[in-house]
Amino acid sequence: MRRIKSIPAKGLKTPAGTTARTFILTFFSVLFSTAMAVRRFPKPEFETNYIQPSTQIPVPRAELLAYLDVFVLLVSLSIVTWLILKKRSRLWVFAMSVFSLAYFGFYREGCVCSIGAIQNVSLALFDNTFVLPLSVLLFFILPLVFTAFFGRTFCAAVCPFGAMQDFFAFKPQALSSRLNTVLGILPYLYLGLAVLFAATGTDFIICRYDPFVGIFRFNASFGMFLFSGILLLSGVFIARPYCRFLCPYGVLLNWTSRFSRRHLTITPKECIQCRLCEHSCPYDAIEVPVTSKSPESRPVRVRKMMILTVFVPFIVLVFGYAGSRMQDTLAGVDSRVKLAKEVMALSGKQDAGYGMQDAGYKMQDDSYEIKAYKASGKTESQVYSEASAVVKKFYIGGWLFGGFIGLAIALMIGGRIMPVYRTDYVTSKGRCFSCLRCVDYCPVKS
Amino acid sequence: MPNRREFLNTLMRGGILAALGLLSVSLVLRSRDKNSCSNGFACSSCGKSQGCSLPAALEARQTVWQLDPSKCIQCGRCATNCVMTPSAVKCTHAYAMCGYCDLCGGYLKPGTKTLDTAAEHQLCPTNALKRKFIEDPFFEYTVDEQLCIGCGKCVKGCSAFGNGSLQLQVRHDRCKNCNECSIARSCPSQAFSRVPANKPSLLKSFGKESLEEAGRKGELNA
Amino acid sequence: MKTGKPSLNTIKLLENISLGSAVFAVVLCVLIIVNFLQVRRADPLNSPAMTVLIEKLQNDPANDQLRQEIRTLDLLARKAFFTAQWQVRTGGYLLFISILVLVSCIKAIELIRSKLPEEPAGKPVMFWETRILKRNWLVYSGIALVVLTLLLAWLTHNDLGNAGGREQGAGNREPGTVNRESGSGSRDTATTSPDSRVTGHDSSSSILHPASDYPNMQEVKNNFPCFRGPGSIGVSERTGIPTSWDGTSGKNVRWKTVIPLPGYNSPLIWNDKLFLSGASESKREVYCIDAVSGKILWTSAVDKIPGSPSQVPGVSKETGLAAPSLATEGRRVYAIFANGDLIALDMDGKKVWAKNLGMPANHYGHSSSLIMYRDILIVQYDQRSGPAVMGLSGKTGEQLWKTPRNVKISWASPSLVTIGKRIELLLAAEPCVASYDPLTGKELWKLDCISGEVGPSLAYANLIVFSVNEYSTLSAIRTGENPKVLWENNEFLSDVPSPVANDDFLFLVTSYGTAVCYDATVGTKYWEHDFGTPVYSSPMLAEGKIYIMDKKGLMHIIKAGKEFSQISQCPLGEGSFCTPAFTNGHIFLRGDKNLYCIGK
Amino acid sequence: MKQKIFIITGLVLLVGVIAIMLADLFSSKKADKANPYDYKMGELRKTDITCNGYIEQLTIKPALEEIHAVACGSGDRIYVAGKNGLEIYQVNGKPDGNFRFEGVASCMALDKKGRIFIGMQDHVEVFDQLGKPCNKWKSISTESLLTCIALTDSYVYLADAGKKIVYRYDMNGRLINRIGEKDPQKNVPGFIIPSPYFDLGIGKKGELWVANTGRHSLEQFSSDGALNSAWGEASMSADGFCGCCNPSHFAFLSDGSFVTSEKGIERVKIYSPQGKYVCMVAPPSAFVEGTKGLDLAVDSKDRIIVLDPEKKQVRIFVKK
Repeated sequence: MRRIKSIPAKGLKTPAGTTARTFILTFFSVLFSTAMAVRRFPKPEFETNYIQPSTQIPVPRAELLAYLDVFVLLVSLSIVTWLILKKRSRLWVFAMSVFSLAYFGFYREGCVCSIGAIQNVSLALFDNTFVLPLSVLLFFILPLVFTAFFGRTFCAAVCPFGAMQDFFAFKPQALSSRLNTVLGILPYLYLGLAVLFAATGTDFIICRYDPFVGIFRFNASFGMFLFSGILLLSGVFIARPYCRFLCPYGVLLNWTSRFSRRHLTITPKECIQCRLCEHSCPYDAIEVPVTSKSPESRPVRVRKMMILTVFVPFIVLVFGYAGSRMQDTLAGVDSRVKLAKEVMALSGKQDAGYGMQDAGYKMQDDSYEIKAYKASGKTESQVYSEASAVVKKFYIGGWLFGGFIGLAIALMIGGRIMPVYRTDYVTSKGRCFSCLRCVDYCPVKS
Repeated sequence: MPNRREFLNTLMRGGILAALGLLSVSLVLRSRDKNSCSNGFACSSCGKSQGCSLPAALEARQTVWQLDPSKCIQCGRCATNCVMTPSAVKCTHAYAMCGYCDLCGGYLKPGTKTLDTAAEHQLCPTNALKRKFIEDPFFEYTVDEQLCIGCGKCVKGCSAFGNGSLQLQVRHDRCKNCNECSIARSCPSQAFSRVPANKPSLLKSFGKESLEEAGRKGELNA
Repeated sequence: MKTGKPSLNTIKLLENISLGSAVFAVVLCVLIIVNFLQVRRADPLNSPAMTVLIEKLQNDPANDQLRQEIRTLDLLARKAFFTAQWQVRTGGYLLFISILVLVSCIKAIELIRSKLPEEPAGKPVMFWETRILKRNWLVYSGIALVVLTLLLAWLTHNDLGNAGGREQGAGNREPGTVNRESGSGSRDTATTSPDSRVTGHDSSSSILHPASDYPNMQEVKNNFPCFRGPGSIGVSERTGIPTSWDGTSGKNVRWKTVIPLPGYNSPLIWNDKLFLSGASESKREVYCIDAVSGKILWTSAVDKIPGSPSQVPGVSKETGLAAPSLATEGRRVYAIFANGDLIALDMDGKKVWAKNLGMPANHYGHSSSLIMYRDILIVQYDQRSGPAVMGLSGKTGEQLWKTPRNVKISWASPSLVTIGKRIELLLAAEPCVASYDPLTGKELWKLDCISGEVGPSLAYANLIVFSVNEYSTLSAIRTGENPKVLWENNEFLSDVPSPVANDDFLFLVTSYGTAVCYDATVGTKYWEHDFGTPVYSSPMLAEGKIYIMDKKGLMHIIKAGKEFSQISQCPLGEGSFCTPAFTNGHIFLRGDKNLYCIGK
Repeated sequence: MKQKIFIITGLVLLVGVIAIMLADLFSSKKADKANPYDYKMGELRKTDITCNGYIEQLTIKPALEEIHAVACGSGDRIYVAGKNGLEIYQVNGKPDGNFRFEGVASCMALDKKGRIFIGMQDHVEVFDQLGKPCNKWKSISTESLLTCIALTDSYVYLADAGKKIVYRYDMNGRLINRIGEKDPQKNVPGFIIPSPYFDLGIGKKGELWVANTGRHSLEQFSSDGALNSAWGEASMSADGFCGCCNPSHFAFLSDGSFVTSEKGIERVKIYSPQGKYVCMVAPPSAFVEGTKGLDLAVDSKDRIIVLDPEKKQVRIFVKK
């Protein structure tokens, strides 16, 4: 329950200490720069004993509760990690995922979330007027820290998105390796775009296309529901489609998890090569034993590696260039650039502006953007220079974004040149969500 | 071989953790910096308030969305673009600014001759603005939040013809405080911003304080 | 495992439940979607029926039955609105519950079944083959990504890139940096601001390589595309215009170039190219001159035009054979001559199209200049037989529209002005000032207020059009839906030079050399001043100064203010009939023989 | 086979999701349709341009930071007062002097001797033509907000929007009486001033008129506070006063006709001495939307001087 606090209209103080934490909600002092224009004026003098009601201003969710969320995150991360690494019980992990879905999903309504926190962090890095609450920073950092030690236990049962999709993986199908590879590029693109748009202050696209937030809130636009519906439906056949092929946070977790200290193993002891687990993973994250030698001889591999290494800067540059060419398309998402285009279209309409601006007539059917622009008193060139600053940012951002994608692809290729040798069935440390399905299949118990 | 791999792994892990640590330390330090600059409403006491570009929000760690009525142009998108239905933005009445007029520009349709509560005279599409007789010639207007959809029609009427006491505000008991407000994204006048959670309102007002201030000045002059 | 049968039964039961809830969920989905579509199609709060009823009531306020009807409808509408919301909400909850049931049933089935071990898969995966395959696919998709990106960039480049470029350009451009700040005048920086070059934003060069069919407002304003500047109203927004020079001593003269053939047409400028024409009885030529160096870049002979009459038109000495000024929109340049030859040349002087409009029946010689609206070339052809105004496609010369005019011969030139929301084409000829839609040629309004052999073109500012002619009257016409004459005066009248106006004043120069200033709105005369020399060139208003060139080539520069205040007088050294053209920091003047560039 | 169908279905849906995202993100379509809840103010602001009997003859652009009050002095010189200063213009709009003072002038009047009475929030200051302070009255009350000042030969009338009352002072700042207090016995209904606009004026016969804006009427009082007559009607159409509280300002023509100005639907109009609508001086389209406080003055040639605080201009209208 949220409390509703009232503002004393005529300076009457509300009884102090009615609640443990009393906000002094004086709205009078807010933004008095605007009030300068409003001339002060007393209210009418009533003769009947009418008491002027006070303006009700509801109080937002208490700040302390944000730290409760962090606490719950920490505890559930610990429990889930323990369940995965020590208890090795799929059923308990499942139970925890129900809890996470209930708490982070339906109770906290999907907001604050680690995935979205990427954007807050990147915006805070580039815009020092942006406030990054500590709780949001912790939501970003904690899962990564856990992953660095124990693998992606966050994905297993703490992330409400993962939990939601896990429930709907009714008929998971194994995807071919090339599909997995090609679709695997998507999260890098999503991450790159999300950081680019966040850092330029354009938009938070992860939140804009948050697939489940509408379900968590039981309230969203029709389009958002449709979006969630389609994603969940595809998740019936392609398990956890968002986590595997979209989630930008997954990229970070993937790379962190590769170097994790104690990752989940399929078997607690020695693998008996029974191959029961081979198809148990709905996420195609089990690596088969490789005992045969690579068909490529060592010198060939070394040469390929060398070529790749030499070509990495080139690849990065090519992608960077391609990204920079996208500057207009990318910047077109930004509202400031959109406004500039509209303003330009408008001045184009008054057209090739032969003659002078007229004074007496008013344009009637302006869009609201144009109306607001006119009301703001900004000049045309101000709008343009603002937009061109944004476009410039996107030019640099386009290079970085493209370079990042190029680097990611080069690294992925490099990873597939490296020699491999393993005798056991293991989980792919990067892609494994630690859901423990394979463990259930393993006949070896501790 | 495994040892070397192990070592590399540890090295990389260390690198990642160090990077994360550095990131958080720099961000925390930076925001602590902001904290120590008693920002927000204490801005004037900070001494360098003139050159400061930090928003008032920085004093508080948590922020919420709010719209600045002085920028609002009543485009109606608060009603249509909120992720919530009905919108979390509602008309809020700053009674202290209200003139209690009989002929209320926010309540009555333009051109209405008889000033009464008849349905055909009401501007509000959902009948959410209520009118109550107080005493001749004053009428009190209240907003029924259950019915209000935040369309801003009355706000436009009130600010054009009256004192502007009806204003749109984000109601924080309804607002989900999305990471990026979807109304803010489509707001044509950039009226939405993140404000400190402990000062969640941007209502404008003639204000008692400004009255007091003026009074004090008057005394000084006299 | 322990008891096969009961678990099988349970599975069956669970399967049935899940099937039921799935069907229920689908039905609910359909219902919700239908509800959504319904509300979307007819918003109950905005029903047109209501609007109609209320309008009716306003006309008939005493109708109580109508009033009752409105109230009922209003109640119904609001009920419908909130009911629809309630329906969606309830439906949503039910849907959620049914899906919850579905998921839990399936999970339960999985739980019971999961104890059953699965058969080990057939043959082991071919690790190395898939690995190499993966690698290749990565390479392919990487290449595809780059190609796709470039393709997208290229596809969207034209408009968006243009926009971005213009934004950058416009954003950084101080009112027109048409490149002459630097003496060297490196040509490729013409409109590219230094800033946009730093970012390597090559799309900004799209201004140099025009992509769209016609220029935008800013481009037009930055240039001098026709007689008397943008819109042909005698106003230029260029700045830093010289106020002192001497053509005889060469003081402040940057260059001077002999123009081979004579002509009274005035120069026009696009980026750093200057265009003018000249004609003798046997030859007609268009010249393009480099504004930086003064070199003639190309000369294009206007000949071999089908239908061009062989006889020389009878013209007066004071009109000549090449009186009409040219026009350009930055893609092509257009010229018309006294014998009706009309030609379009590209920016390099190559003929794009040409035609003859028929020898004009005009006893002094045709002198109405051309003007461009977007990519439409507008020709005022007020001759004795069949006077008309026409719009031709700049690209092909094809006639887009032609509007016959019921007027006498006119020597005035058309103007294009923004009035309210529309652009109007204004023409003057006995007996009227008339306005046309430049896109379609439709007549918008006309007002009878002028007579005689109309020579001066119109002036326009602040919604007021000014027309003047010798032996007629000076009229200020308030434009709008119902144009009307605000004030009239016939103390000073002009025969050749056109008037010019700003928001506050109207300036008029008579052909015998008296300059007069009137209040633009009420017509009070503020001052008059006699130069003592006749004036044929039209005055230009720039930077708050009026530039008046008399017939002897002396430029009188006067403050555009309520009091007469002469800033300077600058001799050219030869006679001039032509109107000056402006760029930032420079004036271009055509004398009888030479073309001058004034400025550093 | 079945597996393939599943995979393809899944993939198609997934690709669909991504396509929706991309299309939504990069589409350049107009973000929003028209506002379904639009309050079409433009219609109200439209007036029949033909009933416009006046044209703008002259525009003065004062240099003051804010302008609030205009008055007309001897020789039809125009006085403009605002924040921290006052400027004087000749009849043709030429500057003719200025001086500075501390404070925001909200209203102004000139007496026969040419002294300038300036109302500033809660008190009156008197200056001579050169800006030398002659007198400074005491603050009336902290709640006061003086919005109008008018002079007869021997009295000063002040309109106080804060206290919602009119005061009669003598020339030296001594309060004589208060006018317009609610008094059912004297049939005085009292002033309803819902917004800080409250004007008064001295008619051609020296009678006091006060704008009771909350009632949309102009009321005529005798100097001792008796209500003699009133006229005015609330209406959005041209013949009445719009909004919640209008007319915000008024002045008199030489024949005793009223010139009134309104906010909400910004317009300046003329009413006959009997209160019948005559014609429009300046239609809403002549002003920036949201302009409030169009102070008025009339000179001896019946030119109407309108102070436009939004455009920061003094605009002079003359009969066509």
